[in-house]
Amino acid sequence: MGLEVEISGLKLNNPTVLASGILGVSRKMIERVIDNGAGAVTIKSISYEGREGHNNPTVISMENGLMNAVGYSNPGAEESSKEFSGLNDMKAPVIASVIGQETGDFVKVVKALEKCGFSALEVPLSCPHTPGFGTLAGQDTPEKTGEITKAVCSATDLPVFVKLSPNTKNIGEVAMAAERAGASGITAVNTMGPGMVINIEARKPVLAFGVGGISGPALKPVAVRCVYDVYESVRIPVIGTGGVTNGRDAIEMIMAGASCVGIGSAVYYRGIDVFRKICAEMEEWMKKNGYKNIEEMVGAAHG
Amino acid sequence: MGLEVEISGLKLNNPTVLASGILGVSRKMIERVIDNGAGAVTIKSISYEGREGHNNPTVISMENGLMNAVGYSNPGAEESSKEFSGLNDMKAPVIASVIGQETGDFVKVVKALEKCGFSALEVPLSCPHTPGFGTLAGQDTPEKTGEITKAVCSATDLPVFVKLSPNTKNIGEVAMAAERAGASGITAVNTMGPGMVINIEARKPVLAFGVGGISGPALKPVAVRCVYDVYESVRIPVIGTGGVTNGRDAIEMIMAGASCVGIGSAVYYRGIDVFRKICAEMEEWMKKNGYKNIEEMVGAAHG
Amino acid sequence: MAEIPEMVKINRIVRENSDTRTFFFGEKMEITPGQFLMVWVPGLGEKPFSVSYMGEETGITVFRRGKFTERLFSMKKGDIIGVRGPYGNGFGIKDNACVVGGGCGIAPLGPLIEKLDDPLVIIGAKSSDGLIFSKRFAGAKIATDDGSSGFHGFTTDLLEKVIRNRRFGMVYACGPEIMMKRVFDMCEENGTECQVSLERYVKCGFGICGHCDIDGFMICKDGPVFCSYQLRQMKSFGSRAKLKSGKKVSVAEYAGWRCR
Amino acid sequence: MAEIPEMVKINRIVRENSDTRTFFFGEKMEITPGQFLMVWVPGLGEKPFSVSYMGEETGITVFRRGKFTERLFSMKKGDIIGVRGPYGNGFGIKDNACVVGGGCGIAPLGPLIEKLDDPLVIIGAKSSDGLIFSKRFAGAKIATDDGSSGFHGFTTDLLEKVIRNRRFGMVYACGPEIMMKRVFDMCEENGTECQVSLERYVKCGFGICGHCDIDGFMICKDGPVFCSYQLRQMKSFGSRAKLKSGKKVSVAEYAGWRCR
Ligand SMILES: Cc1cc2nc3c(=O)[nH]c(=O)nc-3n(C[C@H](O)[C@H](O)[C@H](O)COP(=O)(O)OP(=O)(O)OC[C@H]3O[C@@H](n4cnc5c(N)ncnc54)[C@H](O)[C@@H]3O)c2cc1C
Ligand SMILES: Cc1cc2nc3c(=O)[nH]c(=O)nc-3n(C[C@H](O)[C@H](O)[C@H](O)COP(=O)(O)OP(=O)(O)OC[C@H]3O[C@@H](n4cnc5c(N)ncnc54)[C@H](O)[C@@H]3O)c2cc1C
Ligand SMILES: Cc1cc2nc3c(=O)[nH]c(=O)nc-3n(C[C@H](O)[C@H](O)[C@H](O)COP(=O)(O)O)c2cc1C
Ligand SMILES: Cc1cc2nc3c(=O)[nH]c(=O)nc-3n(C[C@H](O)[C@H](O)[C@H](O)COP(=O)(O)O)c2cc1C
Ligand code: FES
Ligand code: FES
Repeated sequence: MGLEVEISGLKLNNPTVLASGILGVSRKMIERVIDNGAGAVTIKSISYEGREGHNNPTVISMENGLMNAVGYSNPGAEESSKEFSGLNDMKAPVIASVIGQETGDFVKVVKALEKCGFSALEVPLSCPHTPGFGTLAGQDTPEKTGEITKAVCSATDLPVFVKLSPNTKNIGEVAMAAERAGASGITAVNTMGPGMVINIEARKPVLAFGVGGISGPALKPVAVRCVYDVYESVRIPVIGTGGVTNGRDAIEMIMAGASCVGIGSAVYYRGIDVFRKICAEMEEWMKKNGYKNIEEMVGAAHG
Repeated sequence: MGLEVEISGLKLNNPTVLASGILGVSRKMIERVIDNGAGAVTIKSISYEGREGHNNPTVISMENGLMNAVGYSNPGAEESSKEFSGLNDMKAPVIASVIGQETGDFVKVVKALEKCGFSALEVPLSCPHTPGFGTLAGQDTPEKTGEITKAVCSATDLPVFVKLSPNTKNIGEVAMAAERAGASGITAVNTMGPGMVINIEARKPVLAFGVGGISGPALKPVAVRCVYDVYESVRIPVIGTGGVTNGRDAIEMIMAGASCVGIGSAVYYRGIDVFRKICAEMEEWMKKNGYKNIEEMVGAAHG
Repeated sequence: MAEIPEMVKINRIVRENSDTRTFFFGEKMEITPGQFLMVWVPGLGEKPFSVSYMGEETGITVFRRGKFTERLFSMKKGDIIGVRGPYGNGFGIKDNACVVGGGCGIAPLGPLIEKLDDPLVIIGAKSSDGLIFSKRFAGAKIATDDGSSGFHGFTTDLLEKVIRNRRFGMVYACGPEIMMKRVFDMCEENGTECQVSLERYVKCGFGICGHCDIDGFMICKDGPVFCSYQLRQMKSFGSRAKLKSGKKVSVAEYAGWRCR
Repeated sequence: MAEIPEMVKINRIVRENSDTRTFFFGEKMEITPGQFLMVWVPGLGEKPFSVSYMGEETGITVFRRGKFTERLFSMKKGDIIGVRGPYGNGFGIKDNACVVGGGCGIAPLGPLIEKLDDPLVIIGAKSSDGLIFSKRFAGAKIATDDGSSGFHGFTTDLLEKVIRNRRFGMVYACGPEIMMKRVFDMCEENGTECQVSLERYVKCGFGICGHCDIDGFMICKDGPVFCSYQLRQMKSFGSRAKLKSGKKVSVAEYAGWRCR
């Protein structure tokens, strides 16, 4: 029995992938995540110019999920290309996350990160809380998604994963637009909402930006449905992301149609070694239920 | 200090309103809900022809919310007008929930229920899991919402509340369309998603319909944001619905902009006397924090 | 407190009669006699069944009458089915009891009888080969419509004779609704308290959708077991029930639809 | 395990010196010395502050240096502010300890000193009127840059003299990073273990965003207190820190930005 997966040419020891925006801010940190069992890691999203992001509070933990409005803080493409260099040495594939406001911005970042040794690119068109980006900029329509995906795919030889929003009405259509434009895979999904938490004693929303994207357990059922829909719509593989916290969640996501699973908020719930823990739980369940590999479970809930 | 509220001409002893689809299937049952402290009640949605709805399982409870795909089962407008007659005797306002596929269907139901003594009508254009209705029929666009609202408002003298979906991209615009078309108020929101839960041993989605709408705690932050957005967009009052489970939740919803709060899933979490419980908790908090009435809290988190 | 069907293995299947079988699951569950489980067959549906055996194994006793139960009958030891629950309000235990089960209605009464202190048990069926649990409760009085075993007549006829001579602390009954109504009426005349287990179409099972409503009471949450005090407030008891759409029909029509 | 700021009342405010005040909240919290709270001023922002007093009241000691702390200084007894936490990994308790606090860096060391068994305490400041907690820890050795009180020189100069004559089980330090680096280097030469409390820009506070990263360690989760073993792996310790965007600059530039 094995947990290995291959997705768009990337070979992973196991199907757990660190989601973008969680921990992935430095080479040392992603090394540490890999040491803790991640099958692949995604770095925090990089824009061409550096960004300070929104003011604190930027991340809070609710009873059933996290809510964040970090606002894409990042040191910009130049700085990042220095931080993440020589990634070929890493013990697992490293995926760059590339953001921009205009289509050309994405291409500029791709070029700036060209020599780092990333194994793939992820293009989130789905952030719900950063003006100028993602859903707030309409990047989640099939048209815009097609346009940006095409531009990124022309600028690189690496596999390109397009990251979709659970808030988009017809996620299947957006996935199809990405596939047509050359995407190698889909990451589904980014955070949900946005939502808002008000502190009633303070009479104010808690996040400085007012609203934020929801991740963690509260997102899981919506993410599973999105992955299910995407799987029905396209033939390229899916990184199923959203609320995966334990081995059962991972298998649920895989049966919905994911080839591997993104893991973000679970780092908060179960610590940085959550990757190792989830793999152990998956193995145990697979043994008990007679599964030999990941592949035979992918999409098993369909039909 | 008092909990009384007036909303679109309806006088409520307190701001808790039974949400549609929960318990409101018979006259006896809504009497019981009123006896348990509800300030107003909404009956289960009625279509012109009777409907069996989806097969079981239709409702499940997840760790952080409920998921349902009941599919609008109801005995139809004729039967319902018999079940709910002489409502003027009731000790609290009773709101009819009216659904249809075509615009004309709504009007037919309104006419059939005319003599029952309802205090207001609610028009949900927002169900995420019933083909032919709500978001699956595109009733949540500003255009369709305007059209249906206008038709219903022309067919009745009662106040009309239009019930919106948290899944609609620009909920503020839809609310504005409803207001322009003559709505007296907005109910925000219906269930979220849809979502899906897969039983991995069975390799199948649990709900017979596959997907279902999410309610309860998982919905709350999204519902609060929706109410906040609607409050910024229109001047008509809002029934804030989604995940309200205790007094603090109710006040959070009110500070986001709601004039009263819908209560559905909390019946599951805290029993049928949840209305009384929430009112007691609100009173206690208001006393401690120096508030004299509901009105001074409405929209307090804005600006 | 997630309430999602969990898959359990069928440990063994016991034939009670030609159309009735008991299915045992390995799981031990915390159950009060009278409570029910929601049983899920993926891809087909989910329906309520009373717990008929409790202890190390949990059992449900199923009467074959439609496509769902037909599918259950096609299952074998080792197959898995989904279960959530237990749900509802079970029987309250009282001394000096009489227990009346008609047909498959004996199912929820099984674990009750085992908890009661020397109750008088009446088991009835159309004919002797339809009797259920007559071996499990060897001391029970038997009634058959055709007289092929025990008393010749309905369980209610037998009960009528019995309560004429003895004052019970409680009469428990489950069976066709017309039978339960008769038991209730008899008890009311006689001044005896009773508890009966009703059936209505169940959707959520946990008191939220309201579909199982019977005059403001929820079968799934307030019931399925109701006492005399509650039954007195139920105009629909013995007369009307709701179809899947919520349409109210006569109990006879409901029963027919239910067994179509 | 929701982690959302809760509003707490300021119970009292104590002036430590012209630019430093201690704010006490009524709440008693479960805290390990060295842990910090995220303090929220609605509409303005949220920043980390070490717990400087624990027990029936919880206190933070704040040095006025920018608009956030300025706003805190404008607050009065009875005002409410948001607090979440405590966060981070505090000090590990060791016998035979030396504690070195520079300026406001004495804040997290306060509750530590009260837990330690007779430690040698060194408190430093630019000049005598800048000293914090010198009355609270009357037995402490004092160092001032200008010699206006106690030893004339930096805390590190005083420490150097002290460790020449005495072998400590642990040296604890908090203050400007350049001071902590000097302490660490001295301890390394001397073969003494140390623990220091570092500062970096904190966002989430609970180990998810990664922003407080220092060479793969998270200030908010692995720290803010780090031991020699960890410090040895940190190339950036004493040299580089990240701005709000994540841009890495020299610690001096960070400190300047931080106090602008
Ligand atoms: C609380 C309760 C306990 C029950 N306990 C038992 C028991 O121990 N043994 C037993 O054999 N039967 C029991 N039943 C009845 C059982 O749930 C099924 O209704 C019955 O087995 C019909 O199955 P079927 O194969 O005929 O299904 P189908 O042919 O699919 O349906 C036939 C009819 O069954 C009824 N039915 C279907 N679904 C439901 C539902 N979700 N809720 C209620 N009725 C439904 C309807 O009237 C339907 O027309 C119980 C019902 C209730 C409400
Ligand atoms: C673990 C930890 C414990 C701390 N304990 C104390 C303490 O006990 N007493 C004390 O006076 N100060 C403490 N600080 C520093 C404190 O958090 C603030 O950085 C400082 O008070 C600056 O406030 P300001 O009024 O200058 O804010 P501003 O003028 O708004 O900001 C000035 C500078 O403060 C720094 N800063 C702002 N926000 C943060 C943040 N979220 N995380 C880290 N640095 C930030 C930045 O460098 C910024 O440029 C601690 C910091 C950390 C990381
Ligand atoms: C604090 C935080 C920051 C995030 N930042 C990014 C980001 O920069 N880019 C991105 O594509 N997604 C970002 N996300 C979304 C995650 O990558 C992921 O899609 C989402 O959190 C759902 O997965 P989870 O439930 O496992 O957390 C962020 C999420 C969190 C919680
Ligand atoms: C079982 C169930 C059935 C529902 N049926 C309806 C319905 O018929 N019509 C409707 O407008 N909303 C329906 N809803 C949505 C609720 O009215 C409400 O908008 C939603 O559940 C969010 O509120 P809550 O979190 O308090 O449950 C239903 C919700 C549930 C859980
Ligand atoms: S079946 Fe839903 S309330 Fe009983
Ligand atoms: S501040 Fe987010 S990980 Fe430390």
